[in-house]
Amino acid sequence: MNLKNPYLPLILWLTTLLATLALAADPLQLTSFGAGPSSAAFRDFAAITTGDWQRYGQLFTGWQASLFPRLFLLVLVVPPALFLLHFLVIGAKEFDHASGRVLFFGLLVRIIHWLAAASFTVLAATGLMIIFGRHLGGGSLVMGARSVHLVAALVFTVTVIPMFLAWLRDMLPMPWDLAWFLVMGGYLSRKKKPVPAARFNAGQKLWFWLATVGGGVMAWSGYELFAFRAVTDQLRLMAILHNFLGAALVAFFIIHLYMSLFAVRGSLASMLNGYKCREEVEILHSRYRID
Amino acid sequence: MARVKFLCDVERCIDCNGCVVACKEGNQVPVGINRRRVVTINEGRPGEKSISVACMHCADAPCIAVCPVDAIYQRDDGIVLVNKKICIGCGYCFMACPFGAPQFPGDRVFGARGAMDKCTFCAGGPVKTFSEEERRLYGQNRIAEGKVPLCAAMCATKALMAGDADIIADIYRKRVFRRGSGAGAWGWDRAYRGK
Amino acid sequence: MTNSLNDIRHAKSMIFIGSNAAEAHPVAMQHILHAREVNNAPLIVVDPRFTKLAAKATDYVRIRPGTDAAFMMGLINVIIENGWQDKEFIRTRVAGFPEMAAVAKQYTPGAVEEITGIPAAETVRIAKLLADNRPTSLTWCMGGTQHHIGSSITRTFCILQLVLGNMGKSGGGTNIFRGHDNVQGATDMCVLSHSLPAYYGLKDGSWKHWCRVWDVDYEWIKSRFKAKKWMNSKGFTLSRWYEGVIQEDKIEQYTPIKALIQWGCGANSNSMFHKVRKAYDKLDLIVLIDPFPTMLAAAADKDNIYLLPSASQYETSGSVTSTSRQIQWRDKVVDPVHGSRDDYQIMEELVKRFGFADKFYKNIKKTPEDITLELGRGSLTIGYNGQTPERIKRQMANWHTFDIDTLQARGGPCDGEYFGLPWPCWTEKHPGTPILYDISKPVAKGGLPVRNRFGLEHTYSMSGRTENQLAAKGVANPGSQVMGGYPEFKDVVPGTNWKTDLSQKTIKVALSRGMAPFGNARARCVVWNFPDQVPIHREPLHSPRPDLIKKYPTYEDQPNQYRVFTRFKSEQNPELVKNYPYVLTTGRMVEHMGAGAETRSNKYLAELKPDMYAEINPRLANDLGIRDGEMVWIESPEGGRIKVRAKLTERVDNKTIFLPFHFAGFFMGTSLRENYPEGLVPYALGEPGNIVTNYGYDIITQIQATKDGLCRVNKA
Amino acid sequence: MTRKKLVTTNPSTTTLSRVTLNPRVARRSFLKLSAATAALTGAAMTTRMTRKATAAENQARKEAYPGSKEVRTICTYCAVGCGIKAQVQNGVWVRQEVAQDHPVSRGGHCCKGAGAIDMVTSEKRLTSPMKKVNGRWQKISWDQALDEVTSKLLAIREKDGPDALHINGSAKVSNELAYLQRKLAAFWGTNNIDHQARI
Repeated sequence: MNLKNPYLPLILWLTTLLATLALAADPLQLTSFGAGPSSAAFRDFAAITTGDWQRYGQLFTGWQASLFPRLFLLVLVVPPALFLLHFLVIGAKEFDHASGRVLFFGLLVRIIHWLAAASFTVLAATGLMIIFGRHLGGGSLVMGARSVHLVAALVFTVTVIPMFLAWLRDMLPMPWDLAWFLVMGGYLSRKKKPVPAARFNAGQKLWFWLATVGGGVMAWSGYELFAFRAVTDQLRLMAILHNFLGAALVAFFIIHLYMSLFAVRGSLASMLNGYKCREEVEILHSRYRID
Repeated sequence: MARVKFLCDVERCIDCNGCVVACKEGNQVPVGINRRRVVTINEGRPGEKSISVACMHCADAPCIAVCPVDAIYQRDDGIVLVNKKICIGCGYCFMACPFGAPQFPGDRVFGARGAMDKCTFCAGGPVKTFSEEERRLYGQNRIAEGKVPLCAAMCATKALMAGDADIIADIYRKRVFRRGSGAGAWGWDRAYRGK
Repeated sequence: MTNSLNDIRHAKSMIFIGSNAAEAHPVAMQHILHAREVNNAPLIVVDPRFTKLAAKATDYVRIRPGTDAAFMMGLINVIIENGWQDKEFIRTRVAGFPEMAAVAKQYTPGAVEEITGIPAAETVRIAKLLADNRPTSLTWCMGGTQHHIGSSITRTFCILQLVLGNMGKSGGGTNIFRGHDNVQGATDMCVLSHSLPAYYGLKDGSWKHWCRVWDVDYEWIKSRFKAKKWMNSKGFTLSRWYEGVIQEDKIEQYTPIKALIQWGCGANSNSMFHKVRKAYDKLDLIVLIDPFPTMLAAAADKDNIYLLPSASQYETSGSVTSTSRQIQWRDKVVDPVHGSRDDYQIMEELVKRFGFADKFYKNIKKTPEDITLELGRGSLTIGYNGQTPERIKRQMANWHTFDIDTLQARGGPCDGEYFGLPWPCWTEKHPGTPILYDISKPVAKGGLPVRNRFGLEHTYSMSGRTENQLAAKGVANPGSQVMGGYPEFKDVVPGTNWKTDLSQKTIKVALSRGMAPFGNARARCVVWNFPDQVPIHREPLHSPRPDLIKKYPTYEDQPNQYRVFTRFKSEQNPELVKNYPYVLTTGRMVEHMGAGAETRSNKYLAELKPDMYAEINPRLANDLGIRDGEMVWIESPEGGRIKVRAKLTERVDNKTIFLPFHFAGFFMGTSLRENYPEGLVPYALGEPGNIVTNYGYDIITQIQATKDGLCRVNKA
Repeated sequence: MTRKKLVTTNPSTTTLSRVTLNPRVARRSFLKLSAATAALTGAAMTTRMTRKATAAENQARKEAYPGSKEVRTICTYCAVGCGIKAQVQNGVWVRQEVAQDHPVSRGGHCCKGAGAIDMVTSEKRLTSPMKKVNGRWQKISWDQALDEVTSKLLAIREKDGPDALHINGSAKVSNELAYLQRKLAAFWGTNNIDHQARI
């Protein structure tokens, strides 16, 4: 249950690069109106029909047409590839189960976690189905995915609130989080050297904040897109936000999956039964006070 | 190959909504869905002008570019159509459209959007031509009959023109010349960009 | 219309006064805009409201409601002062010009500004514009007529065109855009209380003429009336029939009205509709014949009403006369739907049960063609005899052969005919008369002089001058045997004249001589049998300018106007404006028609315009504390009040309230939704604007004055 | 980017026969379309182009509504007198077609006329004669309605005289019916008849 993010700057950099490229390649360039009495009215018509298309419509069109699908593809391909490399070169971290068990997650927290996890998984999966809908042929399958996305969003929105409250205290940023980043959480070495982290390490904290606050933003922007009542320009911005945030969430989701399923042995079990082995806690959560 | 275009002459449009009802009645569009509508600025003041807006069937249509399921396509003659059986009602085309053309019936569960509906240039859709299904999903297929779209055909003042781009551009040019003043046709630079 | 809609394409300038063609006649706009674009013709719009037509105008003149006559006389005065009048036209074809000019002289630009609110310089400028751009096409609609001086106002329009010499010319003319699809035809057929079909009037000779046409005994028809007196006296009108029931004004008839047949006529187009509703409750019997349940069905509360569903006009056939006097054949599309019956069937069933079917249908075997022939046989005054069903139907089948600019067929089966055989169409060979009073063409080819109707000469009481009423020497249609004025034809068949000779020999003789059957006379500027021999301005009955009432007072009260006492002088109260400070005017919107029963039942039209509203200037609204979209009460001096949404717009000025009159289904704040037959409630309901329109009727025609009333406005 | 998509137009639809997006069909119809367009504008070439289009139209119309006929009629809203071509199939008005060769309207309509077909297809039309009984509407037969109405009218005529009836006729019926309305009043024995021209 750990997190590493050497790819974050890379992702951000790639995003900016792609966005620039998409805009540069976009043929929907601003063109000026001709002169004359009718043309004086043209801009007003445009403002009424579609808002400031040149500012937001064009941006949305360009990004939606070429940036977002590529970005999501990148998110789906690059982190797993790097993780594969990491798995092969460095391998999973294993800890001594004989060192004893520490109750790390209470029952309620685990239930909430799994509810959120399930709904989030559905959200991510259906979201990706919509994004890559063309490869599924569209139609009722993807339309169905949209409906499921909607239902899952409701479940997620409900469960994310108690999750946020339950872990808020432990997720507050601490000075040692910086140090954790410097050593990359210790994942780049096979050595079992204690890393500076309390109940949750800096990577987990990042994921938490993204999933809860970011999830809230996703819910809000998603609702706006569902209701479709806002002015067009606002809808466009919502769609852009939803997509970028969605990509980030999916990326972190993948990292989270890797960490819990592969990188740290027993991680999955700990979220099922609530116990972590003592050695793991001492190494990866060295500042956690075991009662 | 030549393409079709819409052109609305702002100096002639009198906001009579003939095009709107012609479209709705002819294609049996449900109430609340506006494939075409008339927009008026400066209402009641000097400078009051109206324009009839629908899908312009753009060259390089933004809606086609953003559609995540490739439900929207363009025919060789420039007509942009949507396949309602593929469309998932995501609404991206509406956000991309410079003319606010795509419309969505809120007829799914929780009032979710159904498949997108928009002006078909009275060219039906991707099902059997003149079939009952085509009429129900998309409306008439007048293009296959060699007829112009209803809105333009029924325009009271011939402000709205539809058809071969070269011919209507010619007619408009003549009008502008006669008036001794005028401008490019509304929306053309954005929709067609010289194509 | 003296000309046609298509003929406006030839106008060099256009003036619309009291007409909102962009909303009321949108398709006519293609010809109007053509003239504006191609001829560079100025499009002048004179209206109290900045209408959608004004949005397309080159010159917009805002006028105070009800003062059109003053503005027109002002224009005429400026034209004469500057010598811009068509002197030759006036010398040869106009009568009473000096008398008229003497009256017009009082309407200086300054006086016009005082009355109308139009700046003096603007009057001069418009006059110059008209003088410089001839011919002018002049159009008016209900904005010109629905005043207590409506008949005077419309005469000033005609006189302006006479002075400018625009009559009988392509691109000129007085072109009244009429409202309903067949209001021209129904007027020609005189569904009117003061005349028999084709404007024959109610005199004995007229009755005898039509009895000959109907092939019934005059004595029998006479016996149908209570007494002969009632046969020759004008009946109640649509605008005041309800007074025959409620008798708030004294009626001059031996019995109150007990029963009403309302056949294809909306209810809420009557002014002071709240009083009309009172009449519904007092009637013994109401028969409503209509495809839709109109406001009458909802407003009548008692068990005295029957609804008979008639088919729409697409489910029956017959001829219709457009505003351009064109007669077209409206062919039956489908059989009557939904268990309705077409109007002819209903008529036949009624007449059968009344017991005079044999007499009524004597000449009528085939419906409707035999009726067309019968009405044509009798309607000689206006030349409805040349339009046989065959000819009209042939034109329908070949309408593509008619030229858009001239409306004349080029080749084909209708070669040379004008579209719709516009009346007068004197014979079955005549092409129709596309432009009235046009002497540039032979009569047989569609030319026409001015009718000689009012004697050969007249001595004006105003000046003591005697004038020959016939056209001057040398002025006649090409090919006329008399080159100059000539009287109407009579005694070709002894004892008859051109309009009573059913053999139509008189007409044929006249045409063979290149002459018009009704003579060749002058157009009158002085109508000596009217209260105002020359039209003058009179302040609206409910005037917002008490200071002007003394100078321009209304007429004396009329004790027996269409069988009812009609107040004029006693109604004009200078104090009224203190309590009712805003001018109330009404009009159309393009999405609805008339009383709106049809259009408000159309889901797409109801979607476009679902709500009744009152247009209020933002400045006035701010003074009254009314915000856009809020409900307001509008109250009339007659006790009518409606609760409507305020629409803030600069279309109206800050002294005027505008109401569309198409809505119904509400009544003074309460919904009548429950009163409609189940499932037949129109999609759009609203307060009838006519609940608050004021008292006031034209001195000649008794048309209601809905355009210049007073009202007050309160936040609801 | 759109060019690419043109090529990848959904393959499942192109396999259908007689599909609009079949480029062959589209091209053929396009040629006819351009002719019809010019006719609409009232440009100089109008009549020539219209005739061409009409010939082509007749051929194509059979395909859209097989066995339908065309009825030429006139709009019932205002006095401009716009032409309407009604397409009728098996006695049902299936489509309002454009009368683009009508000399006055050139196919033009306002919103009311563009929906003229609604006059016949409307759900709000009266379907049966009705009378009000105890404040409620009651459906009755045509015979009952006509019998009751006429006997009541005759009774009023007998008791109060012919002028106790007022008839509000119509500007929305044909000349023939308007004429009959006036004639009815004359035969009934009253001049109390009027119509919308008065207001």
